[in-house]
Amino acid sequence: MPTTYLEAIREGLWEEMERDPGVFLLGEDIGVYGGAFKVTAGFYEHFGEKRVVDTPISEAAIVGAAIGASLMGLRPVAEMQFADFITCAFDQIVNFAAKCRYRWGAAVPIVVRAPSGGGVHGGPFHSQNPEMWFVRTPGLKVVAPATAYDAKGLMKAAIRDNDPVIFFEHKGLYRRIKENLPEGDYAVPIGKARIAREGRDLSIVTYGAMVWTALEAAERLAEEGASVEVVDLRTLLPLDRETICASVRKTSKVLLLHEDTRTGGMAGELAASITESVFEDLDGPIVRVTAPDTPVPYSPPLEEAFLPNAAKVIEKARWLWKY
Amino acid sequence: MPTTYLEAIREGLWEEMERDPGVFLLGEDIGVYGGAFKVTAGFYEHFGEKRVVDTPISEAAIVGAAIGASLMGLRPVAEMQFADFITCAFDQIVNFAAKCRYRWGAAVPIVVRAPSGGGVHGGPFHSQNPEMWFVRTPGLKVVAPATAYDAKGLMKAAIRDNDPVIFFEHKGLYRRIKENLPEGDYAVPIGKARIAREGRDLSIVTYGAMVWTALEAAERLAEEGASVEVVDLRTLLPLDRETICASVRKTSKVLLLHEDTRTGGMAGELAASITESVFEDLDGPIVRVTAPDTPVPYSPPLEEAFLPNAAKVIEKARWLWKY
Amino acid sequence: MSTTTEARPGERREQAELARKCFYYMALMREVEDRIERKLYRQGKIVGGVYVGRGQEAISVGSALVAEEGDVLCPSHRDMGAFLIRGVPAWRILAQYMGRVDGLTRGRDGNMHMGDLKLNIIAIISALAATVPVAAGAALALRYQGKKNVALSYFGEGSTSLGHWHEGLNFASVQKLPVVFLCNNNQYAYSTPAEAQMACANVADRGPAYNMPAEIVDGNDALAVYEATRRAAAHARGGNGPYLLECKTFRMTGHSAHDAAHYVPQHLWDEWGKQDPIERLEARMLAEEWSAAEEIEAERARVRREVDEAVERAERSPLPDASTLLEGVYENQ
Amino acid sequence: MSTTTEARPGERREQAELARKCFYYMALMREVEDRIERKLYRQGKIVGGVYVGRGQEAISVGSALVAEEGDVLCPSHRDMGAFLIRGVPAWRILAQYMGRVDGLTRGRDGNMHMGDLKLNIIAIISALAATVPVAAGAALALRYQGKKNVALSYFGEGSTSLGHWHEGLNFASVQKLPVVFLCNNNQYAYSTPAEAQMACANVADRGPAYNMPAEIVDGNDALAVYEATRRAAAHARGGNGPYLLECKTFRMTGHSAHDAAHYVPQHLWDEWGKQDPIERLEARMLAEEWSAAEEIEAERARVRREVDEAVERAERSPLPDASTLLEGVYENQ
Ligand SMILES: Cc1ncc(C[n+]2csc(CCOP(=O)(O)OP(=O)(O)O)c2C)c(N)n1
Ligand SMILES: Cc1ncc(C[n+]2csc(CCOP(=O)(O)OP(=O)(O)O)c2C)c(N)n1
Ligand SMILES: [Mg+2]
Ligand SMILES: [Mg+2]
Repeated sequence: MPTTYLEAIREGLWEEMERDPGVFLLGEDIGVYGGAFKVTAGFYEHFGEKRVVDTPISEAAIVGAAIGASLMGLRPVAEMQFADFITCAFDQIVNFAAKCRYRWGAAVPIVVRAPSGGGVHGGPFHSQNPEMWFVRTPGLKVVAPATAYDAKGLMKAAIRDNDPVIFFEHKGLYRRIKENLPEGDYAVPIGKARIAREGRDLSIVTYGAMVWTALEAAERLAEEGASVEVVDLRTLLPLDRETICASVRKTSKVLLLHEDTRTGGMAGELAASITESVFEDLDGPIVRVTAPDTPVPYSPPLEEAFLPNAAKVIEKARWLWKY
Repeated sequence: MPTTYLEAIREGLWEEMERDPGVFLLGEDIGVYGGAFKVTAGFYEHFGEKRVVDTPISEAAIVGAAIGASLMGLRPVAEMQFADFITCAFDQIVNFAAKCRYRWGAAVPIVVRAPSGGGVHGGPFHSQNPEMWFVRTPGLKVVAPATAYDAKGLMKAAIRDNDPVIFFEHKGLYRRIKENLPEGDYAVPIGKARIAREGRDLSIVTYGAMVWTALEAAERLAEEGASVEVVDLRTLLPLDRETICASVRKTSKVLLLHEDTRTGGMAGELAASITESVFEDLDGPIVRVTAPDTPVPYSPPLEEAFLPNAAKVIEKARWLWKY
Repeated sequence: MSTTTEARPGERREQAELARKCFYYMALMREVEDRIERKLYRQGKIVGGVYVGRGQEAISVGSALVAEEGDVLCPSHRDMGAFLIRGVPAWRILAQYMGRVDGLTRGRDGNMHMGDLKLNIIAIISALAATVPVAAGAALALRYQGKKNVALSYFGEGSTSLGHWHEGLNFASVQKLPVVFLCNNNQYAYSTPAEAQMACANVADRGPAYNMPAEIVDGNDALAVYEATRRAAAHARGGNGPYLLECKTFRMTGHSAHDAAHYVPQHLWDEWGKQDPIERLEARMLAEEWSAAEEIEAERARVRREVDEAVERAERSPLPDASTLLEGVYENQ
Repeated sequence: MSTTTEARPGERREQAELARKCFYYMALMREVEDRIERKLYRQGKIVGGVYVGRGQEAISVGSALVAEEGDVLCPSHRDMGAFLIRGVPAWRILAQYMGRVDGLTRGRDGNMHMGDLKLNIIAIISALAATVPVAAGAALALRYQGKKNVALSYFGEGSTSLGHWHEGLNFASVQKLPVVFLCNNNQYAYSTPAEAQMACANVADRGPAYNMPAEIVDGNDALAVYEATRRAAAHARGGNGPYLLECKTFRMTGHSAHDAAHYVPQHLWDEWGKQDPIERLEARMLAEEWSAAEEIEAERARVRREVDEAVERAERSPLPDASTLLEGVYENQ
């Protein structure tokens, strides 16, 4: 039976809670209700209120309490109801959690789950992709799985990791994708990108929901004769610069794709990493396909125009391919 | 009499308050005490408690109240005691202020003053350069003056601007630099970079305190025969891509320099902008000189190693020049 | 402060008049929200989140009727009444929900995330309680500008858990700002009951933390809400600082249109079903002979007609053109 | 709960013992901080911010002496006593201030921004009150792990204005966590007097907002702080939830070493100068005949010697090597 992305996250959480009694969940409406997206449905009944803590609406206290508990040796997984509300816990994450180890050697093994992304008609406050606030903050790890396999495996790795991990799960993927997962325990290492599709002519470097957009574009470009490689970053921090550069060295052309807005987006860091490392291998400009620099609009025609899609990728990729 | 950077900010604030009765200040200890850095010393006595509002320690309320007052037609200037504490007002800035105009057409003409930067032995929480949290947020404007002239002129422009402006003032420059300012009123347009030094062989693109580092490096490289151009961005958002690209077209080589940490820093956005626009003009890799990806350490030998300086710039610039 | 209890000629007429206004706006709000939650949403004509104020109409209606022209309103996501009273036509609210260009945000945002500065209504953002310090700032501006106006800041009991809420109330009380803080305590925040939200029994118990007068009001009695808001607004308008009103009520629906609220025990639905603010006001109007049964029926019919027309008009409003996507992030863009 | 008032043999001896401990640690804290603020800082040997607890020593000392081994301490920037009692040697604190490798943060951070998990001390960050929810989380872990321990969360009155403070207290009270919240109300936050910080007269007035027992304590009486903390900790340890103690005191120095505090009216210096917690305890010890004058003098001399040696040893500690800059951002780095 294929497992959805959402179910994969559930499984990751569930199995880690079974494995390690120090793992516990906290967040708003995650207990009796099972969470806004039902990711934790059934957890409260099985693990009890001690390990599935329904909290007041207090993102700062949720993350702060997770930090405190982690310092005492527990492994808290904190849920933000939507990634957008992570702004309310911002100081706790970027100043407290991120800097403890460097300052006084204290491990903060927390996971902050952040359901992110658009395409669900959520409007400006239920659709954002706020990964760059964290990618620019040393001390954090940031993951953004695209597949059910990686969602489960990265969840396990994140929980076992001894550093704070921001776990971006794309709402649009929750029920949209599924695949057969291996039996038994596995973890996907944090910090390792994945070649989602091999190709020779051009690399698309991306992550999260856009991996599927890239694959769709690659498929259609293949019909035109272009061999497109798709690099799925999986982890945004620490960044797997080697895999990225190896792909660029092979294809000599690179298109950077993300659902987040353009200025200050992940594509910037990627472009800088690439030009400083494999500049001589480049046979064309580095091209970005991203959302434009606006809030995420609510109305369908606007949101559709806002989000990157295969057509936009194909157009730019074709141009670059022929460059 | 030359005016310091700090005095220039004071003058900008003072003159705008004299000009427009709707301009007022709010922040912690800014009234009777005159502010942690004495930027507002004397304001309370002159303008009174109505226009110089001492607040509780509540960064979110400070920015929130500024937003509310601005919606009613006032022009609040909110002070963060240190830029580092802006994390406590994060949601107000990136979700409330930044998105009002796009969502419902409401102008939020606030200025948030954020004393930032290292080299003052402030340690991890009194030294950060958090500009990228805001540069990645559409709807905000972000300025970071390097000179006394620009500090005053950009303060005036920021106060007159009808969009929210985050005003990064570098603590290390407050009393370190001075220059003669013109008599009378002037504003420096937001969104326009400045050529701080003309050159032919190589461009250094930077902003804030690092402009002085770049100029020092350029001066010494000139002795070796390298003609280095220094682009002072002044505004980080919206970014003056034209001036940057024009400089790169001229010199064909570019070094990006900032005091902020490396990954996810401003250099990324610059590298992406440059490679997508003037790739064919590049005669060498884009080189970054930045702080490394750590919190800002306190102890002098560590902080010194952390901060970019002229020697580090020279080394990289020389390599690139000879490339 | 003028008291409201002394009898005087015309008072009965005024009371009747007020009751009829309350009835009209509550019925209108209920009707518009019913269409939204039970028709348009289910028909797929509304694609985003839908949060309604079913059962809580007395709060936004009773309080917003107190607001004077220059007063500033910061309604929460269950306070449609405030918009209607302020003069936002029902069809534009419906257009807002449907993401049409005639919505107050022209399709950029959905549901009650809307405002209009010409009407002195500030749009909330999703992050709960973020508007609370903003309301304080609006009040500060009103005083700064020498106006005798107040700001009305609305939120649910769950929102009082947020740091923004605390900072806003503290700032307003230290600055003695003219704000009326209006809590709808509907006993749930999404699925979370109030006792899992706060250890104190009432939101009003938080008043002393800010040395702020705090009062508990029957939130299903529009006239009681009106009176309490009048007292609170007079207090604030008189320069005496902010005031906290806790309106006890119940959310007679799920958190949002997709939530069946199985977590709410049946007895609460039953008990509070009997406290419906519209039915209660109707009964009172009949008992006090402020209106006749036929008049009330006619009013209901009028409301239904109005909303029929509003829906039709909203549906005629076009979806925004994709070419407008980039407009208005900044002033000159 | 055991009461402390009943007379029993040995009580006098215990009281005397406790007083001597308090005296020693307060004197030690004062001496270390004097060297920091008035010598090392002025000599340029400390280059960063210096915040001391002059006049407030009774609070961290009286309370930390209550803490049992597994209890968790989250001291604020004026609570050096807690570190000393917990077993952090003075020389390492001095090394911390001077940015040396033997400081608790090995030069990565300065002043009281330090912690040691082996001693169950959590390091604050600068952002005020950010540690308050963290302390709640630590308490949650203690309960989770079945330990009968409590967390002590320290902060100043100014920090109660922050959203983090409110969220932390609310969370702790809803969850009935074993936390003692310890406020040092020294009446100023930097230059801001308490009345510009909050509209309520006491921080303890905020207890009811969380249905939390709250008590006002003479913060310049170490034994009173000890007793109150004992009561509060017993309450929390007994599973009855958190407890709020407000210790009234005064900051007998500037906000930090560079601040002359001209904004403090002279009469406050005068009045509070008479309330010095060390002198008060000394007087009590003499009056109760717990110690003789010579013993106290000898203790002072011992403290000075200890601190002389500590300063020397700290100065011998090297500055960190620049090559270590990149170490320890992540586990394996
Ligand atoms: C900061 C933040 N966290 C979480 C949410 C998700 N959320 C939306 S409404 C809601 C419940 C609000 O409860 P309450 O304040 O009592 O208002 P009510 O909906 O009951 O009127 C939640 C948790 C949010 N909007 N903002
Ligand atoms: C969020 C935040 N804002 C501002 C500051 C700057 N600051 C440091 S200490 C201080 C005053 C603190 O007052 P209080 O909480 O009463 O503690 P005290 O220093 O009086 O012991 C301020 C404003 C800060 N550290 N954190
Ligand atoms: Mg509610
Ligand atoms: Mg204080």
